[in-house]
Amino acid sequence: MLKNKNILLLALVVMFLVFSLFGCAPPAAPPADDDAAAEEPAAEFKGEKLLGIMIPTTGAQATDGIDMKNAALLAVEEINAAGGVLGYKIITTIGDDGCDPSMATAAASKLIAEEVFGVVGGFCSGATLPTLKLYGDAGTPFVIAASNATTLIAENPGWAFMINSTGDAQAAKAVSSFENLGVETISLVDDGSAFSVDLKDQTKAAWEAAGYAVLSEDRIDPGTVDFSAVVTRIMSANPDGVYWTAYQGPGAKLIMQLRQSGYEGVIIVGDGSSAQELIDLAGPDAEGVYCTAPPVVDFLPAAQDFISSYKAMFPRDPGAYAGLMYDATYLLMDAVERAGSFDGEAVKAALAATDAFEKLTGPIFFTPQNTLGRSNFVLLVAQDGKWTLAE
Amino acid sequence: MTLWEIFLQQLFNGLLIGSFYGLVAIGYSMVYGIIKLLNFAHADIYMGGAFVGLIALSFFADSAIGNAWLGIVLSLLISMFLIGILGVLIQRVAYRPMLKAPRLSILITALAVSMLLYNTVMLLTHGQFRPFRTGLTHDSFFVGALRLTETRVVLLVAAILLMFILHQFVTRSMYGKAMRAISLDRDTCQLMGINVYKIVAITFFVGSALAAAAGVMAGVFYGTVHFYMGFFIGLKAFTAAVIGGIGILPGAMLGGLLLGLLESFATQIPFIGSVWQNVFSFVFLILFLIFKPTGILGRAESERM
Amino acid sequence: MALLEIRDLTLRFGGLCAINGLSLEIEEHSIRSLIGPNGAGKTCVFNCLTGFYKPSSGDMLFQGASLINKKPHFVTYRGMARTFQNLRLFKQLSVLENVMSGMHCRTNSGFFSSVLRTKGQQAEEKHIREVAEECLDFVGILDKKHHMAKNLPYGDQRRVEWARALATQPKLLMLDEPAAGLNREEKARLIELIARVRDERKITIFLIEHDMSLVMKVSEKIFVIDYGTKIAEGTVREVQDNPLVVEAYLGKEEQEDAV
Amino acid sequence: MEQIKPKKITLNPFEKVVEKLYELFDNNVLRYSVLITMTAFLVYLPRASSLFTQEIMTNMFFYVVVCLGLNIIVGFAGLLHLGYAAFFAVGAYVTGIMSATYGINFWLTLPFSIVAAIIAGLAIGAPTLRLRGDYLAIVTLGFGEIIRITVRNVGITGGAVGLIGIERPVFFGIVLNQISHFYYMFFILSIIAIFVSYRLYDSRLGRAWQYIREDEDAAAAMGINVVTTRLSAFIIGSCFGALAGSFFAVKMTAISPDSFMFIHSIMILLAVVLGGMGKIPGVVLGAIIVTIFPEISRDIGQYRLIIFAVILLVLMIYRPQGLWPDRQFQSTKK
Repeated sequence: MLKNKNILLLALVVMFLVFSLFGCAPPAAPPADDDAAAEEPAAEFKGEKLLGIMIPTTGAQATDGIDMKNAALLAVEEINAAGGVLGYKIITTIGDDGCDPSMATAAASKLIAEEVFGVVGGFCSGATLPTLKLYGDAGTPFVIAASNATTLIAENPGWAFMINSTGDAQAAKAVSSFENLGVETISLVDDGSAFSVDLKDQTKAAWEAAGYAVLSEDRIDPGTVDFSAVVTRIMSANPDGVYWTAYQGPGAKLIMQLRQSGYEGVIIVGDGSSAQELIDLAGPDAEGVYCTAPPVVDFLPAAQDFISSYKAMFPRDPGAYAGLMYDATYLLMDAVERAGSFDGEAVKAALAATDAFEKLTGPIFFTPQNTLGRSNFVLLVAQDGKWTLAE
Repeated sequence: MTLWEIFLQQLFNGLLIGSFYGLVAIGYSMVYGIIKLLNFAHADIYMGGAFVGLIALSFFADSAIGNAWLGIVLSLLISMFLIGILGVLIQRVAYRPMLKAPRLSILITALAVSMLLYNTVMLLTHGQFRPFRTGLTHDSFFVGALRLTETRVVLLVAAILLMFILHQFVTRSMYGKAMRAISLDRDTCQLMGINVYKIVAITFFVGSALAAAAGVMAGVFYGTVHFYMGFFIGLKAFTAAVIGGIGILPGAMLGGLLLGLLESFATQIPFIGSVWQNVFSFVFLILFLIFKPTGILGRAESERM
Repeated sequence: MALLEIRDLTLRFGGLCAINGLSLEIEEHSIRSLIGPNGAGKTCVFNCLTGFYKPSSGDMLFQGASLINKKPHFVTYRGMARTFQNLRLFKQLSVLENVMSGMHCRTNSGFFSSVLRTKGQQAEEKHIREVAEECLDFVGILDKKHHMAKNLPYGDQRRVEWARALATQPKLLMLDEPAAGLNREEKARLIELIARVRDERKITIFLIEHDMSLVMKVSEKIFVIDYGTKIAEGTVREVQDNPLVVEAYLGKEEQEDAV
Repeated sequence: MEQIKPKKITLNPFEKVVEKLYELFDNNVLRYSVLITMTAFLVYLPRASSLFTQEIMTNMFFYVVVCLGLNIIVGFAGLLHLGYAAFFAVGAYVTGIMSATYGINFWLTLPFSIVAAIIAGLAIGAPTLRLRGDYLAIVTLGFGEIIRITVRNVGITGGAVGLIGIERPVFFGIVLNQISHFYYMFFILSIIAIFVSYRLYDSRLGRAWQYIREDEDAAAAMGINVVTTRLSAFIIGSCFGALAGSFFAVKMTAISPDSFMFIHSIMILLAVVLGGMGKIPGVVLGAIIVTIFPEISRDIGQYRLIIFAVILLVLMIYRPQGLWPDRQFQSTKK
């Protein structure tokens, strides 16, 4: 019996190893997927400088995180091909924040320990939040590509720069869009996540400030089985418009259930649902649904080259935040060039002085709080199974 | 909507979701009754059922059977069969070696099976929602003030029909009798020449098949499936099983319907609303455990103190 | 006054095991046996007495105080200890630790004194250990105190159970089929041990046994039950001659043949 | 009647090594010298290692504390607890609210954190511990979710965003804000946790838990009040978790509901089961494996949980006592 057990233990260990090997070779991943690019530096470079990329590569938000990582890798590759930054070759290292605050602090500490000159990334606001102080203490400039909860502003010791408009800008966009569509009463639905609650609160405040009424507020926790009770509640409030502030999966379900219950008013979804997946999931019910979205590359004339090189390098579509991440990476490099050094203080000052830097998503300049100086939100509408610009 | 219309609508919502809870709860209850195991993997079996149904359905969509309902019924049956087999396999591989082991070990085993199923599906689907296209239209009609769609009515009828068939199976058939006998006294059954392992396997098959049916029906109803879809329904189905009296099959159905109704109406109460929906049902579980752990239909056996 | 008094005890259980209006008395420092055919409800009586089952009606008095609605641990605290028909040792723990469990209800150190290891707690631990070792010595397996319980031979495991019960410092020791699974030699030692427990430790003994020869040798008075009802009571000889007893046992044999 | 024969004990190589270690460490001089060397090494480590290493080590010590806390419930008392992260959240939020919202000194919040854990433990332990163990599993699982949803929905906990700006603690005039400070803090905590665990393990209370774990009825027959003894394990274990949560809160300075998900409960449970439930060195080993393994093999990221699930399954079927071997023969001393 005991012998038998030993064999099984051995089998366990073997399985362990096999799994690790299996895991070590990422399936169908491009060569640039490695943590730190392993190639020898080309002769013309003076040396290498390490760039940190902090995004969720595991967990529920991994899809967006990997899109963003790919965009950053693409930008770095292009920059290196064009001679690097200040004569240095840029290499990258990944910190997986897993969309989880404690994983994010570990990831940030790891990046700081590896002595990165700067960090790009930041997807989930909740995970980005506790890292701001760490980067501030370490004097590491951090360009936040996607996280945009307004709560980040107060926690920022000055080293982080947000190139995605914050929640209040999106709320303003939602309010003006509802107004333009002739809506006078709305219902708000969130999923309880930091970002969606923030957006809901901002929208509610802005909507009521504009003199209109919010008829109901509901929450659909991720994993909730049945929406019909919530849908019935919304139907009984009978608003002109519904604003869903969270992610596409439950959003698609909500849209389908609303339409199936005969709801005919305006439905707008927030930027968390701006992925094509929403339309794919909701099918015909998605037609005519609006979305307050970040500048998705598909609609940016300047981004066609980016999309084709992205697709050439990675076997997937860029996704909603790839453009922002691409810009974030270029912005940081531009700031280094302008600062003339990789020194943290200098780069920070250069970032703050950014004036109308433009790549894909429109001009970037910062407010004194280091947030984007303009609203970059656009209104999309689902037509013929695709998002198209509504304006 | 008038109050009456809201009431009717929520009543129907509650019955429908309640019948899903009931179908899943039956699986918990049957397995618990027969081998006293809280099968954590049951919720993931439900989820797996939805995905198998989705794959089968896409198959039928390609071969263009024509009638949407026919394709759904076929994929429902396929999913029930395959997931039933999966249930038996899980029982054979993971639980059977553990029947004599300490309680804690077998519970952890069940948890491990659950984790395995859940994470496998998560990896395979990249954690994304998948559309469950049925090709059904959702033209609605009114019965009085109640707004219904064909899908909802058919699903409710199907769920109740499945419960009825199960009830007949358990009360009338030889297997059903053996099943109930084993839940009373396993050792004696063994002595009486009942093949206990076989009956346990059949129990797993039936319980898993019902969960798979609920999964496919949920897919048809909600239009999307997701690896996470089993988590809350698992918790709630267990609550339903406890409310009805664990180990008692009509209790599981009753508990499911009751919980579904309670939840639907609770959403309409201002202080509870949708925000507290998931907390609400759980509080019910605790209340039942404090005041009536045997559930509504459970008889108080000669008490062991 | 009798140490233990059972009055009209009834247990309805739905199924097999039931007691029907049972009354009996056990005097201090006596050795009493409860016998009866399989399924007569002997273990049920023990389970009722020790609080594992809740009787439907009737009363049980230990030293004049009722045991109705008392939980097992309280019954033990009051001074009744039991062993189990099939061994119920703490298998993964050492023999000494097993026996130390008996002292739990006689001691009271808690979380803080354990963590801080106060003087009182240390003295108590020492005392627990001494009592446990003394009990192990009494049953004759002190030398095996550091073995894991599951690694002992069956006969020794039985003795660990007795030591564990003795360690609760009972007034009444209830043995559920103590000779089951023992060989002839071990049985002989058991008979001697039972006598010693009564004589040296002044403990009353109440036992259930199947092995008639053992019952005849140790007990002064025997109760016979069948289908939960007392059918006979008296000395060995009286019981042996009782026609009801003969019938109960013979009837049982017929049944066995039929099966 | 089946005659149970004494089993002949054969050990595998790893078990032999550990058995030898056990024998070796019966020697006090050796034991203390090794302990002192190890402590000295761990005390010196932050001076010689990167921030990243310190972060991982801090995380590891933290896991040691929570795993030992859960071990009291699962390992000692044999109760399956699936919502441990909730207790951990209770502590974190009590400290967070008191310190961020009301500006109360961190050290003063600790007793409140314990009181809150006791209340929460009583609220879900008292009704369920009277019943079969399975109920506790599902109730704790539900409780974990409920706490998470509640802190999300309530204003005082900062809702979904969580609490920000939790004050760093001051210790004898030093503001603890460096990672090395927290390294030492959690190092000391884990030593305390190990110490308390050992003391409990070898005490009247600790033995009572183990008796109940081994055989509930026999324990009751030995005069042990099963319900209150179980409840004490549940509550003491919960207090460990709540205290760890309080320290976690000041280390992070920001907490949000996402830090207390079901998966965290599962990882802690996994660590306890992996090393060997109820065995303190085993649990420490489990905590180390669970924290270090994902760091040294980041590539397998998404396969991590599947691998853990398979390990758990195989372990339960073939080696339920965990990786750390049982001691076959106890010390003859004392």
